[in-house]
Amino acid sequence: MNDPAPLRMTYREACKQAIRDALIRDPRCFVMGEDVGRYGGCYAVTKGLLDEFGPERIRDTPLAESVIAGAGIGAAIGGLRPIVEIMTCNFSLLALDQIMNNAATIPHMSGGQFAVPLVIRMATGGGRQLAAQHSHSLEGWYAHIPGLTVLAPGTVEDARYMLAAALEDPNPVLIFEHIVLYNAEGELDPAVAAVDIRSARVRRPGRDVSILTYGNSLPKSLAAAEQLAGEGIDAEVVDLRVLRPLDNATIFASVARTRRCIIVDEGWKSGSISAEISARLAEDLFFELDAPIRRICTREVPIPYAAHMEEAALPSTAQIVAAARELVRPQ
Amino acid sequence: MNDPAPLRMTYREACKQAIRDALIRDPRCFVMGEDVGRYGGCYAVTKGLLDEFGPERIRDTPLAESVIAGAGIGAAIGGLRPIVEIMTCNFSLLALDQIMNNAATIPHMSGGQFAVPLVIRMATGGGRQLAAQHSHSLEGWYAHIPGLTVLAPGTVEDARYMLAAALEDPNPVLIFEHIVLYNAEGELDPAVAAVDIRSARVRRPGRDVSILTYGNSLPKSLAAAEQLAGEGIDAEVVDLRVLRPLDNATIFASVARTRRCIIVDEGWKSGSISAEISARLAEDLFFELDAPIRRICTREVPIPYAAHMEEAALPSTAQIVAAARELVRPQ
Amino acid sequence: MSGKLKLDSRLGQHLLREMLRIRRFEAKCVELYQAQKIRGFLHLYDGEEAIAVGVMQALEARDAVVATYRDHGHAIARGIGMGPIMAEMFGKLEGCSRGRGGSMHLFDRATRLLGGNAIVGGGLPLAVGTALADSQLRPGAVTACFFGEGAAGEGEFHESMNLAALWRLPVLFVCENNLYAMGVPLEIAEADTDIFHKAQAYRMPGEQVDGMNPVTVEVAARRAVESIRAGNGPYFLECRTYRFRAHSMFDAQQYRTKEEIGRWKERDPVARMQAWLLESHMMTGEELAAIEAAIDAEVEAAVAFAEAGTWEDAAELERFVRMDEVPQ
Amino acid sequence: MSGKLKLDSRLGQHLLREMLRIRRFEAKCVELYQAQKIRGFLHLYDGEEAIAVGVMQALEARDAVVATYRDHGHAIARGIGMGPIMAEMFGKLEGCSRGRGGSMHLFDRATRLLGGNAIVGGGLPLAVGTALADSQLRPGAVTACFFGEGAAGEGEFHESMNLAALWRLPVLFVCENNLYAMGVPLEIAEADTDIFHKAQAYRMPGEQVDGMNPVTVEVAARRAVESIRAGNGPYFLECRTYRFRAHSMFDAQQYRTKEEIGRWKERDPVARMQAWLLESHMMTGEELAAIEAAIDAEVEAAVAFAEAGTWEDAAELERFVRMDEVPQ
Ligand SMILES: Cc1ncc(C[n+]2csc(CCOP(=O)(O)OP(=O)(O)O)c2C)c(N)n1
Ligand SMILES: Cc1ncc(C[n+]2csc(CCOP(=O)(O)OP(=O)(O)O)c2C)c(N)n1
Ligand SMILES: [Mg+2]
Ligand SMILES: [Mg+2]
Repeated sequence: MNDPAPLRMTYREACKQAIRDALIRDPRCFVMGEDVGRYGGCYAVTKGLLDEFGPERIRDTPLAESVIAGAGIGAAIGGLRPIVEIMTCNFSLLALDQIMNNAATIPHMSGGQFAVPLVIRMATGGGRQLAAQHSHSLEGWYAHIPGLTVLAPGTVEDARYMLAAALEDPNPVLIFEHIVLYNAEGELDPAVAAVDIRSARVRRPGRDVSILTYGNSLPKSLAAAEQLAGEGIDAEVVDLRVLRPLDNATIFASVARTRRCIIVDEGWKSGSISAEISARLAEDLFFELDAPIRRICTREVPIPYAAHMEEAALPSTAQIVAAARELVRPQ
Repeated sequence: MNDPAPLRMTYREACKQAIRDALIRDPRCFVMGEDVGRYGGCYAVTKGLLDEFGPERIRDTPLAESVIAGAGIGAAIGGLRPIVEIMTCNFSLLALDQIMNNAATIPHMSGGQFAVPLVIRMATGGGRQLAAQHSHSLEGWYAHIPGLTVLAPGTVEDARYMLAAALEDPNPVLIFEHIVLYNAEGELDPAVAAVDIRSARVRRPGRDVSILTYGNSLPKSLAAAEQLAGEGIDAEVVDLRVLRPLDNATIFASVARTRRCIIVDEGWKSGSISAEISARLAEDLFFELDAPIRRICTREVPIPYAAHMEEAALPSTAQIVAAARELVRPQ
Repeated sequence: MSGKLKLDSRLGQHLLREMLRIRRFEAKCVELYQAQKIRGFLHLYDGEEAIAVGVMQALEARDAVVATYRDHGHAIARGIGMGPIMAEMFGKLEGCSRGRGGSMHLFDRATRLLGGNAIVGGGLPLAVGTALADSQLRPGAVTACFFGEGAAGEGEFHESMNLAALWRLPVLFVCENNLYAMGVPLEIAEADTDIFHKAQAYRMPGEQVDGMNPVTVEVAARRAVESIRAGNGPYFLECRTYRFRAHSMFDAQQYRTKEEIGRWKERDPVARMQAWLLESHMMTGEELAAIEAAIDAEVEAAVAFAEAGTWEDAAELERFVRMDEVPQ
Repeated sequence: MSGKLKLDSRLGQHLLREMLRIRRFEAKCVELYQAQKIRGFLHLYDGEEAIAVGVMQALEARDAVVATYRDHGHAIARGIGMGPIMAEMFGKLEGCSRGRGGSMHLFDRATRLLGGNAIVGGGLPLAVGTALADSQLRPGAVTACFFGEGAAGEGEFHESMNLAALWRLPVLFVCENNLYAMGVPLEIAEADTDIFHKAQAYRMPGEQVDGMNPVTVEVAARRAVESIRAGNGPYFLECRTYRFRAHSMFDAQQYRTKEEIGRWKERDPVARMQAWLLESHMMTGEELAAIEAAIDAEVEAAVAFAEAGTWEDAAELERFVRMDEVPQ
C-alpha cells in the first residue's frame, strides 16, 4: 500500500485498541479486573469492550486484588492468556504476595515445568492531585523482582503495541500506564505494526548529555531537550521503555558517546530504577564518564494533594534543564 | 562498678533480651504475631516470654499478616508501643499495603497529627535451604519507602540494643533479623547499654578499599578482610546497620579515604540497596573514586533449595576477596 | 436506653440539620469542583447522610472514627468545622490535614477522626488496632469503622473481622451498603449479598438496617455501641443505602438505570425527614427556613475561610515524613 | 455413584497400601534428615494420610492439584514416583522440581501437580485460576486445592472462596484441619472453629468429615467432585485430622499434651485400616506382609534413585528465571 496518513490517537485509545486486537486475535485472551466491564475501566481504557466481547472475556471482579492476580497466574498456568487489570499500582501492594511468591517464582522453582504467561496492567504515577494513596510510581521498585518483565510505555506507539509483545512473552509482564499520559495524543506510523519489549529507544539523538528516562518523565525530558537546544546544549533523550530487563547496550552506548548522564524517574529517589542504572554505569562505564551522574526523581514523601506541593514533589522540566546545564557547563 | 567480664550470648538470645527489657520497661509495649507465644516464635526468639508476661502482652494471632501489621499501626496511633513480629519478610508481602499505604503515609498525609511509633520485626535472608518462598532478603527493597526506618542488625550488640532505640523512634521501624545469624555468638561490652539507629559503623578500619555491608554479609566481609590482610590488602569494613535513612557521612568518609568501594548485599542486585549507595557515590564522590564501584549481591533468581545452588546464588567471602584484589591491584 | 429513643422535635430537627449540613456542604463542593477550586477525586455522600449522622449520635468524644475516601459526611457529623474541611479540599494549610490529604483524607486529632482511607478495606485493620489500644488505655471507648460493601470483597475485611471477634475488641463495623462499588453491582461482587451475614461467620452480632432513615440508624447504633461498651466485643451494622450521584465526579453511570436512581430518591433521607417533621408539626416552616439560612451561612463562612487560607510553604514538603516526636 | 462406595478387599487394600506408602516414605525421610541427606524444612503428613489418599481416589488424570509445603502425601497419592520425590528432597537434578524446590515445593507437570506452596493461603488464588482455565479449556476437570485450617485466617482464603463461588468454578477446596497452625490451636485463631461454616458465607456447599478415615474421605470427595463436574461450582470439604509429629522437624510441641496426641493416635488411619482389614478377613497376614515388602522395596529404590542422582550444574542457576517458551 502507498503509505497512508499517520493515525492520531490518545494513549488511552491506544491501550484500548491493543486490548481489542489481543481479544480478537487470541481466543485464550480475556480481561479480568475491577470495573473493567460495566464501568469501562477506572481510567476508561476498556470502555465498550464488555458490549463487544461479553462477560466471559471482560470479567468484572470483586474488590480482591490478591485473588485477581493469583487467579490470573493460575489461569495462565492453565493455558489461558489473561490480561489482568489492577486499577492502580497503589492497590497492587495487596497482590504482591501473588506476584513475587508465585508469578515470578513458579517457573524457576518448578524447574521450568510451568510458565506464567500473564500480563498485568496497572495505572501509575502522580500529577492529578490524587494524594498519597493514589500517586505512587512503583514500576522501578517492581523491576527489582527476578522473573518479571516490567514495561513502562511512554508513547502512544508503545501503548498501542507493547501489549501484543507482552502476550508473546512466556514470562509474567507488568505494564505500567501513566495516568497523566492517558489523555496525551500522538501519531502512529502506519508502517509500524509492532514494537519489541527488549530495547530502550533513543527518542532524540544528541551529543552533549544523555537523559535516560521513561513514562511521563519522557515528555518532560523531551521538553527540556528542546529548551536546552536553544541554549546550544544538544541533549540525547533515551526512553528506557523496558525497566526489567534493562537494555544495557543502548544505555551504555548513549552515555559512552555523551560521557554525561542524567536519569529522570518518577519513583522515590532512594532505591529507584535510576539508582540501578547509575550503579551499572559506575561499574561498567566508570572510565568513560566525564562528570558525576545526576538523578532527578520524586522527592521522598507521600505525594501531597495540594497542587503546588505535588508539583514540588515530582520531577520537572526545569530540574532537568538545570542539571544538564550544570553537567555540560560546570562553573 | 569496676568493669565486669564481657557477656557472651547468641544473636537469638540478644533479640529476646531486648524484647524482655522493652516489656519490663514500658507497660505500653506488647508483642503481637504468629506463634510468638505458645510456640515461642518460629525462630525461638520469644520462647518463654508468654509464661513470663502473659497472653495480654504476648499475643498469638491468627495467620493474617495484613491485619497483624494494620492492627499494630492502629495500636501505635492509639497510644501503645507494639512490637509486631511478621515471621519472615517473605510473608510481609501480604502486609505491604498496611506498611506502605498506612504506616509510612499517615504521619505526613495527616499533616503531622498522627505518628505511628510501631516496630515490626521480621526474619530475613537465605542460607538454610528453605527455598524460594522462604529466603528473600527484602530489607534493601523496603528501604525505598519514605517514612520508614529500616534496621539490619549484623552483630549481637545491635540485636541486643537496636530494639530499644527503635521503640524510641516516633516513626515505624522495620527490623530485619537474619536467620543465619540467630545462632551466631558474640560478646557484649558491659560498658555499652545502648546503640544509636542513625549511624553506620566501621567494624574494621583499613586503608586500601571500603567494603560496605550489613546483616549476614558482615561476617562474610570481615572474613574476607582477614584473608586480604594476609595478602597485604588493608580493607575497611563498614557495617551499614541502618538501611533507611542511610548514613551518608560515614559511608562517604570511608570511601573518600580508601577511594575504592565494594558493596556487599544479600538482596537481588538490580534495584538493591547497593545500587542506591553506588548511585550516591557516583553523584557526590565521583572525583574521589579511583576505581569502578563493585557490587556483590544475590544472583537474580528465586533462591533454589539445593545447597550448592543456594550457595552459588548468595554473596560469598571468595567473591569479596576477588573483587578487592581486582580493585586494589588491577592488571 | 437500648433501642428506645424519644423522637421529639429537638432530636428530629437535629437529625435533619446535620444531614442538611452535609447535603448543602457537598452541593457547594460540586460548584467549587467545577470552578476548579477543588481538584483530584471528589466522592459525594449524597443520599447516604443518614448513616454518618445516625451513627455519630451514638458516639462520644472519647470514641474514634475511621472512614473512607467518601468521608465528608463523617467529618462534618463528627463535629469538625466546615471551614477546616473546605480548606482541606482547597489544599490550604488551614485544612484539617494541612492541605495534604484533600477530600479523601480528612484527619482530625481533636475528634479522633483517624482519616478517610482511600484503600478499600485499608481502614479496617487500623480500626482493630485503635480498638485494641483503647481496650487498654481508654476502657469503654469505641472505634466506629465505616466502609462500603465493596470492602467486603477484600481479604483485609475478613482478617479484621476475625481478629476483632477473637479478641472481643470494641469496634463498631458500619457497612455503608449502597449496592455498587464504582460500577460493580453487589450481586456480581459477593456470593452472599447480605453483608451482615458475614458477621455470623465470625460469631459477631450483626444486623441490617435501613440506611435511609437516621432514626433507625441511630437506634441500631446506640444498641450496638451499648453492647460494645458492655464488653461484648465488636458489632456489625449493615446499612442499606444508595448514592444519588456518580461514584466520583466523572462517571457515565451506565451500570444503573435512571429508574433505579429515581426509586431510591423517593427515599431521600433529607427530604423525607423534612416532610415528616413539617407534617407532624415537629417543625414549622419558619424553623426550617432558619435552619437552612444558618446552614447556608455556615457553608459560605467555610468557603470564605478556605479562600482566605494560605498555601503551605513548599520548603515544608518533607516535614512530617519523619516525625520528631509522637504528638500527645 | 454419589455417596455409595463398594468397600471390598481390593479397595480396602488399595487404600491401606497408599497410606502405608506415604507413612513408610516419610519414616525414611526422617532418617535421611537426621543423616543430613535432606535439609531445610520437612513437614510430615504423618497421621493425615487418609485425606490425600481419599481425595485422590475421586480425581482423574485431567484434574489439577494444588498443595502446601506439607505435600509428600499429595505427591505420592497423586502418582508421582517416590524416586523423583526423594531425589527432590536430596536436591538432585532428577528431582520432580530439578532439586530447586525441595520438600515444600513438589511440582509435576505430567500429573498436574501445581506445586506445594509454602505461603499459607497462597495456593488458593492459583487454584481458582486453574479452575477458570479448565472451565474453558478442559470442561469437567476439577482443581483440588489442599490447605490447612490456618489458611482460613488469611485474606487470600476469603477472596478465593468468594470468587470461586461467584463464578461457579470447578474447585474442590480441601481443608486439612489438624487443629493446629504450628503452635496455634484453632480456638485462638478462628472465631468460628467449624471451618466448613465459612463455605456458607459464600453460599458454597460444604461439609465436615472424619479425616482419619480414607473411606469417609473418599465418599465425600466423590460426592463433591460429582457435584463440581455437574457444573454446580466449588465445593468445600473440611477434614478433621491430626498431625502426629512436630510441625516441621524441630518443635518442642509445648502447645499440646502427650495425652491429646495419644488419643488421636488411637485413630491412626493406617493402623485402624490395617486392623479392620485383617479382622474382617479382607486381607490376610500374608497379603499384608507382601504389601509391606513391596513398599519397603519401593522406598529403598527411591533412596537409591536419589543417591544415584546428579547435581544440577551451578552454571544453570539462572535457567528458567525467564522462560524462553511456554511448555506444552
Ligand atoms: C484496594 C483498592 N482497590 C480498588 C480501589 C479503587 N476504588 C476506589 S472506590 C472503589 C469502590 C468501592 O466501593 P464500596 O466499597 O462499595 O464503597 P462506595 O464507593 O460504594 O462508598 C474502588 C474499586 C481502591 N481505592 N482500593
Ligand atoms: C503467609 C504465611 N504466614 C506464615 C507462614 C509460616 N507458617 C508455615 S506453616 C504455618 C502453619 C500453617 O498451619 P495450617 O494452615 O493449619 O497447616 P498445617 O501446617 O497445620 O498443615 C505457618 C504459620 C507461612 N508459611 N506463610
Ligand atoms: Mg458501595
Ligand atoms: Mg493445621
